[in-house]
Amino acid sequence: MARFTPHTDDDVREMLDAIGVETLDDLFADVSPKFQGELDLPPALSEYEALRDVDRLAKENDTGLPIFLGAGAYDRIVPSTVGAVISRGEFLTSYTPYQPEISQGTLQSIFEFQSIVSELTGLEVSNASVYDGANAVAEAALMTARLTKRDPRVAVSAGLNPRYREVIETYRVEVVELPFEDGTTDFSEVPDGVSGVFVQSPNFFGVVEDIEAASGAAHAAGALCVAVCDPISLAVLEAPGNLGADVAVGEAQPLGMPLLFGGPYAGYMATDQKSVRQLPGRICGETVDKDGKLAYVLTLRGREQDIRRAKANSNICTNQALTALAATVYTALMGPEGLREVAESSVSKAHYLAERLQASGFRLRYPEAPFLWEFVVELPDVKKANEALLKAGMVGGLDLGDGGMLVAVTEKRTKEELDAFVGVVANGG
Amino acid sequence: MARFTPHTDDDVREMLDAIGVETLDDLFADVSPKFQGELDLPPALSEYEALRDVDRLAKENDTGLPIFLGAGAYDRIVPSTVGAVISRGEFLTSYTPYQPEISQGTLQSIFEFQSIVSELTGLEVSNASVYDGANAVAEAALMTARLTKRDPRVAVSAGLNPRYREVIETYRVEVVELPFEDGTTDFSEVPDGVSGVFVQSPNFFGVVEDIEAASGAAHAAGALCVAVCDPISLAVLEAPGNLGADVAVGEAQPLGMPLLFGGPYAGYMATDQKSVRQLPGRICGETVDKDGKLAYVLTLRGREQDIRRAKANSNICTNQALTALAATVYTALMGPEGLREVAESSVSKAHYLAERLQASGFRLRYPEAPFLWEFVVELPDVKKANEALLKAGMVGGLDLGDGGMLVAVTEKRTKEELDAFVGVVANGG
Amino acid sequence: MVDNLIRTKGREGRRGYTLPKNDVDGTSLEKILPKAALRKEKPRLAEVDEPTVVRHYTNLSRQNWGIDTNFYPLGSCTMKHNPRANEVAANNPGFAGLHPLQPEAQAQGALQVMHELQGFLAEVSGLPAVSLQPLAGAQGELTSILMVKKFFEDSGDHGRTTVLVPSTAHGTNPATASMADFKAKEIGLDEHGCVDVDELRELVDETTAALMITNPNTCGVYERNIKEIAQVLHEAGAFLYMDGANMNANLGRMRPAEAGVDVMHFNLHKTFSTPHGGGGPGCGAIACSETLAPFRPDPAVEKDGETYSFVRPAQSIGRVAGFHGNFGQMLRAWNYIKMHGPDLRDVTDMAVLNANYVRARLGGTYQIPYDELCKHEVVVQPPKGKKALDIAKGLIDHGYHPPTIYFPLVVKEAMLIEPTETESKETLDDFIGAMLELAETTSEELEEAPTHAPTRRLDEARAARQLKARW
Amino acid sequence: MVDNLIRTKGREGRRGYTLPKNDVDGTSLEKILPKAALRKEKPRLAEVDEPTVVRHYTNLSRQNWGIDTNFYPLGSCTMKHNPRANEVAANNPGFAGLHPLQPEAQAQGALQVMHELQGFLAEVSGLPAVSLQPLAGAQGELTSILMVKKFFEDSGDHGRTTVLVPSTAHGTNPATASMADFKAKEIGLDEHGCVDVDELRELVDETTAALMITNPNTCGVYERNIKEIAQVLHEAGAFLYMDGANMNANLGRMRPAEAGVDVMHFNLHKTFSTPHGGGGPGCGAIACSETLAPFRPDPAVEKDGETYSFVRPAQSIGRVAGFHGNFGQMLRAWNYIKMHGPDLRDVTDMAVLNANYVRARLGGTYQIPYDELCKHEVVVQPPKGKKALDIAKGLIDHGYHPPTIYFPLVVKEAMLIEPTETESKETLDDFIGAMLELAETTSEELEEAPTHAPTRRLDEARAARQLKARW
Repeated sequence: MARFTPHTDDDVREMLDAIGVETLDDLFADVSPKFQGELDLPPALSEYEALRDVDRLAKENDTGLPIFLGAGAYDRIVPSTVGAVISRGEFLTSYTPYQPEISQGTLQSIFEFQSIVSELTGLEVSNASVYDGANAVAEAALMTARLTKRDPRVAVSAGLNPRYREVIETYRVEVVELPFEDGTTDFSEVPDGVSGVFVQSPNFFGVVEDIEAASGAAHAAGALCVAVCDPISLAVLEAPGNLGADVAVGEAQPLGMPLLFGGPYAGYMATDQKSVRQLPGRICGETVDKDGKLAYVLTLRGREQDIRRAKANSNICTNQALTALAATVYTALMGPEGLREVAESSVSKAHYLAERLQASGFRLRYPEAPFLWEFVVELPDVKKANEALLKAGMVGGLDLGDGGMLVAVTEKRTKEELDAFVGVVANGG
Repeated sequence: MARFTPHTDDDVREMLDAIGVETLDDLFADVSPKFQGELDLPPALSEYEALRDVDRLAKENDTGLPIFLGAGAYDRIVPSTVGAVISRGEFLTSYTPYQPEISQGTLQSIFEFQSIVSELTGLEVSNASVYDGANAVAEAALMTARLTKRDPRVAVSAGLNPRYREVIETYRVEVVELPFEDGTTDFSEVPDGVSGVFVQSPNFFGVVEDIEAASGAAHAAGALCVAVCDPISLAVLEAPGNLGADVAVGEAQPLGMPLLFGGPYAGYMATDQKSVRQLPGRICGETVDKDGKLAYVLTLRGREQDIRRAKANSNICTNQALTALAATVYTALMGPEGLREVAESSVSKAHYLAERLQASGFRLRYPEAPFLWEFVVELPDVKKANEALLKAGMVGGLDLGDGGMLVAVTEKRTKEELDAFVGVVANGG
Repeated sequence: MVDNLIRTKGREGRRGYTLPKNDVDGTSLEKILPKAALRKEKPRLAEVDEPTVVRHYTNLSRQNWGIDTNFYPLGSCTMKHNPRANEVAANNPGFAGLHPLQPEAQAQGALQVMHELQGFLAEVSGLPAVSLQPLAGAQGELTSILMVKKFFEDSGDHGRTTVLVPSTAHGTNPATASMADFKAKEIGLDEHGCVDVDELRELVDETTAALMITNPNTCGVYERNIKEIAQVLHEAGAFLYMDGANMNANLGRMRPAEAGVDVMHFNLHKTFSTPHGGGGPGCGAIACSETLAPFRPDPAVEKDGETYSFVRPAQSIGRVAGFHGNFGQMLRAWNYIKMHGPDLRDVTDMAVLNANYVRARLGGTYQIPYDELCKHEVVVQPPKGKKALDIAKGLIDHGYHPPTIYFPLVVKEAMLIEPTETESKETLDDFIGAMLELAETTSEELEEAPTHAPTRRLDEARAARQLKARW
Repeated sequence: MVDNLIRTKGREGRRGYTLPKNDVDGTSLEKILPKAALRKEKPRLAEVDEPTVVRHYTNLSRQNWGIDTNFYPLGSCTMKHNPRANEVAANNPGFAGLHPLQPEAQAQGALQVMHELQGFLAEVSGLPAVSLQPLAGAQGELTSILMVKKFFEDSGDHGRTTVLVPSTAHGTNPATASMADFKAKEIGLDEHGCVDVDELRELVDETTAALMITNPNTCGVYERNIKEIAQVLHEAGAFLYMDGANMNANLGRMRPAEAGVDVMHFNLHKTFSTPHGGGGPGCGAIACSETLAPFRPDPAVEKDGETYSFVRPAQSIGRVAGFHGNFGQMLRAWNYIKMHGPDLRDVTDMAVLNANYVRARLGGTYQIPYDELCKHEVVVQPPKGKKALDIAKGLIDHGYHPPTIYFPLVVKEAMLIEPTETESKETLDDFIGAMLELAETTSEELEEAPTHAPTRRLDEARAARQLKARW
């Protein structure tokens, strides 16, 4: 018998009797074609044995080392409190808050998440999270088409994370490419008829882009400007909403989510009030109950697939409530000053590393471009360098395949680790 | 400023004003002698740095290996659910349930723990846990003196865990020694005037003792019989209460507590109804509230130090509520059949190992004595064997210092591990 | 009216977390960037201490019900027990600390988990190829339909413009079809609540790309003609997609491939016990035939000798996620399946037993629109004159999370009850008792419910009318 | 009247956990033991499934308040925030999986933690020697007094029969003295609520072994004559023991050694934030002078070069625990102290600030028997005609855990309020508001309280009269 079913033989007997059938097989009389065999799966393990396997396979991964990989997922500090809160059974084992009377915990936390996103982006409304950063970007592309009533066709540069671009394309949105030179995008010539212009800042190569230029160009072309921002950067950089962006999206992973080989993370999306009806996904709003008590509820449901079906903005229904909660708790712990400190410490350390590398004779690919905590360094053999780094107990940067290594430095890295990195690379690693 | 204090400078100022003093120093005007310096402690670390140190030191311990050590603490399976339940903030961060209206969670769990102990021991009442097995033994020794109105003087044999005996002696109880031969205690001659006779079963060397003989002898001498039992063994062995024991005590660690280098664990104590007023520590009882609703409360408080002060049964106040809860959850998950299976699997594996060792030419110290999951094997060089075992990735048994190794085998050990143990030892390890 | 938001609990200058001191003398932002690029006003975020954070969110959680606290028979959501062993697995630092872009050689343990899980899902579905990448059930649907789309595009068959969707379908199905640039066309039901095969034969033609079927359907009824349906589609060159939301009714009893299904999605957070987390994250892995396998998202995991690697399927639709998918949920589902092995069939058996027991006991008092064998869930209607909404809110006062209501749309005042296999007969008996009692409760009384919940009924219209979605 | 015990939720044959299959063919119990030794009736334990266990204990927890849910100003208990970082530390498998009898060479990490913690406690107390072994505060007291006892016994000074205990002392103090075979003799207070030095001079003689002092005392008042007290005792050849329950008022502001204390205990679960867990486990580490160091329990940890080892102090009183003490609590306290370093003084400063703020704001409405500077806690008395018990229960309805009541015994209707340093001014203001409101509430109304808690007031007499302490 399976592990988590309470049924004793007597239970089964009594229930079959109440139903009026003889055997469990009878409950499947209407099933055709029936599967008659036994599933060819490994024999059932006890919890203890299964978790021993988890331990064994975990050791097959290289973890616990200083990580210099970024490119969309960052090795940042996750406070212990985050895990403690999100593992509370009431958060962990509840469903989408369709019954608000017994779901105020989830609902208020979503409301707080939306508020944080609005504050960071400088835009008026936010939804209750989308799957991840890449999907937030793709949903934003579709949203620009709905809002401009144009075909989904967006202008992006090489500065947009290529994985985000791939998801845009999967979502059947046409992509036209903007020129990208010396680490930044040239927005001077936005092609006609595009529904949206994307600007990622800091961009894939870590460089801060000119959102104001992007939004100016987009608006001149009758298109919308979508800014793609690392939420940590918004603690120190001007909010995209204040720079003319119509939509801001991004990946919330840096806000308290472990790397976990790529997920679950959470996307975020924000826009201005007048565009709210074109936002996909859930929105949580404030209201009152019968006694006048303040409470929260999912609202503007008319946009959603369960009401509008084929005419919905998106098929998104399940959201990332638990990871959004992680971001909410993380942000509460950090506060505006903590977020700023995370950003500043990362900037300081990344620039220290870049300087040390330059002092050791390596060239930055974009030496003039202003970067935050990620940069491209040119190395004679990136693959070899990464192998040497691993041997020295470090996970190197992303091999761009063209002689460049995209290096990310977070607040977690110590001077000792940065110096060791330089040492390995300088010794021909 | 310390890590967990919310006070801003403004808060401090406003509060000092309300108090009517100028500075924080003024709050300590009455303190003499004042400590004027700075505490010579290492500089404050952030949470992240402190936990990195924890990781670093954890690696200095040899863990994650098959363990053949027992001698009072056992490497048993702890279901994941146990940790999840006891880490709930409401259990973790509450105090002794002095305010029953808002402490029914802790109170009912204590009531359930008492019930489990009563069921396993076959005795009528149990307290809400004492510090650990050793202290339960020592408290029982004192209890026999109060109940018999004799001086605290108890008869024990070498079969009693020597650490338990040491704690008895620390508690200023006189110990007289019973003969111990071929692995069991000879109860035929209990010295006059002792207040208690102790029988540990299975005893320190793993052998099942004759509790009935012990209680018969104790009662004949006007003393009380205290049985010391591993709670897992009580799933398969006759309850001490049914064999004449007046008090049963022991270590609850095998019921779902991690080894954690020796603690926190939890002791248990049970006795018959007529002796309840001589039990030390907390007792939780059933009652009703003002509306007639069933509820639980700490009761018979008149025995305790906060009421009786110098005349209390013991100075015990803080109990082991959280570890008792672990035992309660563990026992609920296992049920009587699960406990039996733990016991039977351990017995089966221990005997397999003992047979393989004998087949390899090693002698058991007590070849005729019936043991459960722990036994003494004679080896040419125990120290060398343990070193070889560690080298082979195993933690060997307890070196008794006289050519004997006390080997414990739990349900966690696999055939592969047992065979590997024999292999190392047989190869002159 | 005061709110209780975290922001109200702070004061300027409070900090909830201490970071390590920056131990290098790198540069500052002012030196890197022009002033215009820098933030001028600090975001109005909470400034609170750690104790306040813990207390705030602990108390928020206590406003919630979950499977851990209450019976939660929410139809079509499979609110089964979430084993804590899965959480232990997902928190293992050897996985939690793994960066998604670490070279494959550094992540062999993670790749093995994914490869094994692919195999498990292939075995359960009977379909040979799997992608774990979709991040939720709805995205699994979309991935499946995009694969169908690309199949026809790559075949040069540009006339396949329609996807058929039964009237019982989840709202995501038609929305998915639209997102993939198909026209969704609704198809009706026969007297059993199943897809009407005769209507199907009429509707299917050379413009049909696929039918999206849910089996058992959202009335909890097994689509008994599924094999015939598949034949009709296949003869017309179209595909049968199966919405696997209800796979908890099929494990070891029915394999979609054998019924003719070409592509399907799983909800790991339903069938395989990964926690719902208040609405996510999930994982919407898909399985498909050899024909559709080349169209799977990038990447899939392959094994060569003892080495695991990522590969891009030849005609891949591309990526649907930034990285490899919700790996944490894969790890949980993998662990769950390993704890069951072939006993997965018992999961389905007990889920179906529980649902039929509820059906048998509620029948007579509640109306059962399709009163024959149901599978893992059952749709019922309140006694005449009673509203599903009122019964639902009444259940809250009895300590039960309400079933799904007003869905499926084809049943008036529908209440879709899915007990799942992890609930005991006693729990069902108590729930049934409450349902029967509510059937006798006056509508006036019911309209007041809930009275014992953290809030009473909400003014939902106000939330939309006076939208306030941030502090 | 039905109970809700776990046993009522089971049915014979249910199982909540699956064990690995036994993979050896060892023997069976029947072959080893005579039938009489084997259990005849299976214990009447719950037979339940895992989902039921999770739901049962989750819901039980929700009947509890903790620091995580409510302000908990329980005097003399130091209910400060329990950082989750400590829990992460204690759950590290590199410690959790360590057997206490593994040879020292296999446990160097654990021994280093213990050695460093010994050093930290020595620094905080100013006393050179530490034992971490006592398992709770009460056992720390007993250990200290047993050390005093053995000192005199080993010195051949058998006339030391008395231990002096102030009337304000915790009940554990006189109980401890008795357990160590001393006669406890009470000593009175001066007008500040402090030990009466004149009376002390009269009482102390060659039969005096020690005075047990709590500083600040249980009225929250600093024992301003402590140095003189120590001198009086030392001149008579007796020791000064300090109950360290209130060390949260002293960190970095006062070191017991400098006041003449010879031996003291700490409550790691009070001062150093290890969780109280509903009443334990704790850790009652002790610190002492060089004179008493040889009497410490076995073992202490020493460092020789880079190697840590256990040693038995030369004249040790023996063991007070089965193994080395509650190592998990040591790990937490060590982690906590490392996160503070010399900033520990801020902990004390804010704790004392909070308590004095409450004192200042409640004064006037509540009576403050010793209305001068208090330390980390303050004792107040309700307005005339009101009972401490009623105010306490009224606080529950306001969402506050009551303070300690009817203790210290020397103050009638005492309410001992200890806010701790981890509470914000806003929380204190709200609590003070509730206290002031309750002062105005009629006694009739108060007697009904609590009405918003999981239960109303209990019939405590019935529990004792009709003792039922098991299912």
